[in-house]
Amino acid sequence: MSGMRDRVAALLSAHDPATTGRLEFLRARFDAGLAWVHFPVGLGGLGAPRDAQQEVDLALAEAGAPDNSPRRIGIGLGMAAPTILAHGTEEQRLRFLRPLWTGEEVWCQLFSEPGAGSDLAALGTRARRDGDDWVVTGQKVWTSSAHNAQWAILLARTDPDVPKHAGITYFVCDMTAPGVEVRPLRQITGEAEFNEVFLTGVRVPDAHRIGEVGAGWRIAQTTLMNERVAIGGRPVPREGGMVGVVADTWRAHPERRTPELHDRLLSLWVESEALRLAGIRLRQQLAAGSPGPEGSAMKLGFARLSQALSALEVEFLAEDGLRYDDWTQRRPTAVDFTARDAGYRYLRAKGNSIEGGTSEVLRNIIAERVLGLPTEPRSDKDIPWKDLPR
Amino acid sequence: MSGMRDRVAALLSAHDPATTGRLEFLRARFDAGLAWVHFPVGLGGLGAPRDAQQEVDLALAEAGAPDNSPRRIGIGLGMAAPTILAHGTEEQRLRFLRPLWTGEEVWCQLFSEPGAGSDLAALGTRARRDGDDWVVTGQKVWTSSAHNAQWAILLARTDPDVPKHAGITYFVCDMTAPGVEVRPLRQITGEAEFNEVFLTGVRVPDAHRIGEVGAGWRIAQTTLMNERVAIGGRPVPREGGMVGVVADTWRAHPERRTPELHDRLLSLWVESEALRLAGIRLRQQLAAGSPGPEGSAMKLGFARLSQALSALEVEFLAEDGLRYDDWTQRRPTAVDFTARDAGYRYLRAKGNSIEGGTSEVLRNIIAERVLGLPTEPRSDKDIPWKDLPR
Amino acid sequence: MNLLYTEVEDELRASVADLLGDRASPASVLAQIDNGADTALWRDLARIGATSLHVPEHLGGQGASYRETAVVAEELGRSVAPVPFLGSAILATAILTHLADDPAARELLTRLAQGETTAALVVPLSSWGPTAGGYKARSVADAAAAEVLLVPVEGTVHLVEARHAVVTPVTSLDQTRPIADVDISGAPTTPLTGPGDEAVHAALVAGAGILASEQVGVARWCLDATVAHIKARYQFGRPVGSFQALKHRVADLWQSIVLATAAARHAADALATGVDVDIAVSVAQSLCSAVAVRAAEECVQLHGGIGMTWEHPAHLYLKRAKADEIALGTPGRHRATLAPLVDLPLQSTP
Amino acid sequence: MNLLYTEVEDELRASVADLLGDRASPASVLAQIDNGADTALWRDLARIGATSLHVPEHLGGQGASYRETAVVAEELGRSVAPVPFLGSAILATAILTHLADDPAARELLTRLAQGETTAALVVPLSSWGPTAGGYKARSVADAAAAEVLLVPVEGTVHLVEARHAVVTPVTSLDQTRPIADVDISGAPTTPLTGPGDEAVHAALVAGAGILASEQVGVARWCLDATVAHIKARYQFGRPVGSFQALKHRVADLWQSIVLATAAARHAADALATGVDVDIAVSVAQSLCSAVAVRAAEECVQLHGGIGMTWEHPAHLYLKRAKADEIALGTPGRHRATLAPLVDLPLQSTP
Repeated sequence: MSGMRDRVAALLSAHDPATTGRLEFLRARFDAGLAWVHFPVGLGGLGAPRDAQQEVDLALAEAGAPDNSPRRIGIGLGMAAPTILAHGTEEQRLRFLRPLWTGEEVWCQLFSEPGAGSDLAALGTRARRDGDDWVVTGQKVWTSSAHNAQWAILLARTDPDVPKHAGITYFVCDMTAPGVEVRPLRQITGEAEFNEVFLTGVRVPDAHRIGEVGAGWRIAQTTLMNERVAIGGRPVPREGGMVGVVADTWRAHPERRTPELHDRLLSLWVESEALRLAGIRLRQQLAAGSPGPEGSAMKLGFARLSQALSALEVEFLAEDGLRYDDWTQRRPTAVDFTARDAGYRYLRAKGNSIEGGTSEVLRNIIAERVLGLPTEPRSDKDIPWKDLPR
Repeated sequence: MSGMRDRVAALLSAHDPATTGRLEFLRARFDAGLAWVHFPVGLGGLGAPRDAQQEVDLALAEAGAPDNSPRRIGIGLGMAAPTILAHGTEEQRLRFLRPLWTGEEVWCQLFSEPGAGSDLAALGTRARRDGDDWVVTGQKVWTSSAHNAQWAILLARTDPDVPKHAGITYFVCDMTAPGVEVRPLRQITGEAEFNEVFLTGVRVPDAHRIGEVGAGWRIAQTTLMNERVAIGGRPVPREGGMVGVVADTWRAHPERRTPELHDRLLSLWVESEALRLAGIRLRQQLAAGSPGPEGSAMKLGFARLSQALSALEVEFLAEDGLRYDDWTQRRPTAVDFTARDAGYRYLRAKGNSIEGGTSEVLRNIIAERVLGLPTEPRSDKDIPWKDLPR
Repeated sequence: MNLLYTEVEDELRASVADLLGDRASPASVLAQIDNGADTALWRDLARIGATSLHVPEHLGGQGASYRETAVVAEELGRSVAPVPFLGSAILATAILTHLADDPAARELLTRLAQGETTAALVVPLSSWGPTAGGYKARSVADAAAAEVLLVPVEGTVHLVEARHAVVTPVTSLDQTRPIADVDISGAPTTPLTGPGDEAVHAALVAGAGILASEQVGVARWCLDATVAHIKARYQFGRPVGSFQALKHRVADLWQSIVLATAAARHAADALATGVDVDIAVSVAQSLCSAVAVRAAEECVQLHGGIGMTWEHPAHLYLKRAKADEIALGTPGRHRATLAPLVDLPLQSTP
Repeated sequence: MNLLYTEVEDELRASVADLLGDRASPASVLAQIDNGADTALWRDLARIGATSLHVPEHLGGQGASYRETAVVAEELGRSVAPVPFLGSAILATAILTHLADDPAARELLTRLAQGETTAALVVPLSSWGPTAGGYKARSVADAAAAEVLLVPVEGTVHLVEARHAVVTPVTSLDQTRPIADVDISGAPTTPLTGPGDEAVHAALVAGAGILASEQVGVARWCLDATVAHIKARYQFGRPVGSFQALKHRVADLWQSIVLATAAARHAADALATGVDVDIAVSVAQSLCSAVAVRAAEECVQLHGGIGMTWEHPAHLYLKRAKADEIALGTPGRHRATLAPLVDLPLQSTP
């Protein structure tokens, strides 16, 4: 580990953060292998263990070095990068990873469709081969950052005559290409975090295909697994997150307290604390090299608690709970439960049990993969996609 | 309706309850058509509307007439009788209905099996034709009154080579016949309300077959429908049933009250009152000739509330909740939630979501028959019973 | 006690549903969400008599009862139409009926009943139990559209022309029920003779009782929409409504709506007959509030992503259900009200 | 804070599980249910050191900590073995450890640690918070098998030979944890020097914290048994565990056990380190009590009829879970304890 400290010191002495431009520094950091140390040498990493990263981040933060605004480029970092690393060609890795990590190029994800949500493999966006290109037509939805993005990871159907999992191919799509239209998708909160993306005859060069034709579903599992890890991965202090917000509201309004709400709040406080402890336990397991399946428990619990807590807060606020701060169609780049009022939290939290895998799908996964329960009888696995009932 | 009054008066004047033996009176009442007035003439009824019965019962009760202890013979009255009436031969009706109604012959039900609970149609008790008899071998379970019963309604498989619903036949079985063995089935409360019944080469004359060979499943629907009606049919006063018991426990122990338990009790009180009102509404619908599907809602609600209320009572009683009144293997003839302590109520109530159709099966029925949701893909409907996976 | 819908009530429901189907479908309500109350629709509801059913005929109403009014409330819940039913036709009307010995009250009541104007009771919509009242109140329902304000101050209800008051519309969580902050300081007022506190109490009780029927309507729409959606939505080659976990959830929802319907009918019947009112209303509010919220939350969840979008009307019902939970007493407050009424106190009275 | 199981703890678990698997399988526990405590098993548990892990070596114990003791509690919960672990090895032992300056306490502690005898703390098993104590107590855990009784009276803990007291076994809801009513009026007692109230408080806190691990063990057995059953049980031509509604219910149960495990581990760790003890214990008790009860209730329900029979061991876990919910403070009482600790009071302190 002391090697890391030396490398950080070397980077900092060659590129004093106080005098180096932000982008220049980030590029230098990437080139020094200190971007994501577990990546290979030459691709921003050193082939080091994943947990060496924390020390690097900390040392650079202490030295006042700029970071790459990870929340702004979360999809690139969390989903595109691991997939390109695992399944891309060397050329693709070299082309995409550096500007992805530095934030020069923002990424988004074109997976979900109006007709393919939980059943993502049913997606119908078509990609037809035309010379060295693919011509893509279809509609994608729930795309965050689409309006800021340079690139997208894209799943499209290249063969409708085989069963649904077999006919999907994984592409990188230029979001500035002709035929890509991005429309804001307004949510029940009033704001539009997400977009619909309409693809009409968009030309994607075959060089931007990731993996084999028809291998898209398998490759997408890399992407989605990393999404789930990312969601469960943040450490929180006691009363961090929604429970802290609601606890503070409770403290601020002695005149509104009732015994009934008191016990409900304490129940949720207890559950939030247990969820936090379970998160700590999960990270301790990861650090000990024996990751468990508890990440899905974290996501289920997070959704339940954010919903129950915000619901209680609105009820507690009574005449103030009847009000809303603003229905304007804003375009936030990240969700911040603390920046808005209780009504917003209540409405936005409803999405927590849908986005990134619904709670229903998570329960299926737990039942089958963790508990080993048998799958339901399925008829959709073996028939050609084009013949599926829909 | 005044005709009813006259008939009651005539019965009473011919058979003064004060001087007539109980059984003699009940037989006379049956023969007068006042047993179940909606049954046909000659079978204890008058072909009158069902709701005329209440007036008859009331008038006879006022005159001090004995009743037929309906709780003791509930299975005969509620399940066997309507089935025999609907599907039996005239000979069977004449043979069985009178002693059934008077209580001279107690009935029980041989339907469920260890391997066929929710999926009753999968039952495996075999009946093989042998001359004028059927020879029955198998095991039945959850049989109440089996140790007191003269007769049983019995479902047995007469053809294993056809799909499961098609190979079942409905019989009347003599519980005193050789090869019938009744063993008490002890429950988690310690008592044995129910029995296991082992049938080993039991001979059932073909004359005791109800309906056609292979028609047993359809006929059993009559039996089961009447079971469900019976369960939802009792009117209750406010705070009747479990909620009243628990409310009284609350009133008796001011020193144990906490705000948390207070709100939980009130929630359950509210729900119990709403369930009671829904029951009244259901009976008003029946009386108005437009029965709704709310009976299944009643049974779901009853199970939930009896469990939640008794659970709260045990918790409320704290050091007394840690105790149990008696683990002796009693043999009660009917469930009485008020005659035992809180721990008994808690344990016995667990059966309310299983007996007479599990809450899970009820939810399926509501979803499919009330809400019209599609059935699940099924593979067991069309293959021969003997080839079913089990 | 009659917990059924009478034939007359069924016919009334049909005519209200017809009107709302034409004029206030969820899609059209959504499209006009920023326009506040739909006064044209309100006039048409008044024209068919749906806004004054429980007002005596000699005061310009239909001379029916709260039973029929509750049927209208159900349908309005089912459509989330933005009309001042709760604020004007229930709360203000109940106050005035209670104070109808006063000529000014009677005169206003008649105008309300005939749909000529609307009024609002100036207390926070969340009020339940003894209400202080006063010159200022926040989150007042249907105040922005009202021409007349009824303001309880120290035991007397005052009648105030809205144009003399400061009525500040505020952004409402429930976009189909506008709320406003009201300040009548310095405005000329007409005090109404009669027991003001009693009148306010009666109005809150009637409002809470009728609100239960609105909540049943909200819940039923949510159940119906959810069932329709999961029948039509295919995933994994099957309608998602064929998956057992979803079936069980909507079955449970249906079960809770059966209970809520009985409780709401009982509350309406009790308001009509005057028997068992306080218990019936608080039972109904405690239960129906929770059922409506759960129905709306399940509706959003079981619609999947589409339920989170502005373009689908599910959110209108979620917002209405959540605001209704707070309106005229939260479920917990109604249970606290019930405790002494049903002899289940927390502390023993010595 | 270490919330994992160490290698040593895993080995300990394996040896305890081996012993219990041989000697206290659910079927054999059920068969001997009327015999009270299994003293032979208790001696064997003592022999492998499992009953005195948290007792210092110089007092005859293993010199480990409550972390290891909690692992034993988990396994005992999983087997519902009828041994006086909670009453003697936790409650009585904690009292004596706290009063170990007293030679009589020390002497008894050593005997307890070596499995030579068992003792019981004479308070109702339901106790939580300041306990009056006294000469009589009802529903005392593990008192019938105890040779020595520890009786808190007015701030002092007294040591009483059980043969001098009236110990009346009563029928216990939890058939695997015998309880008794105790009356020491008139018995000769040995008062122990040292802070009695503090010692009782420490014992209740330790008991509640370790009980959480027992509850996790109960819940895990219930989940495992349920999953195994619904995999093997066929209805409608399929394993019932392939029906989605059941899958979702066991998935939710698993999720709650993940949380309960973390909370129970934290409580054990806090007891071992002395950091954050009060919050950790009450969080764990509030959560684990509810999770164990739910797991046992789901276990009975999802076993269908067989789960309602005496011959299936599920009821032993239901009864243990329900009694554990009451033991050492109900979940509601632990939340009330938490309120001031986490600055969430009902009333503001002036």
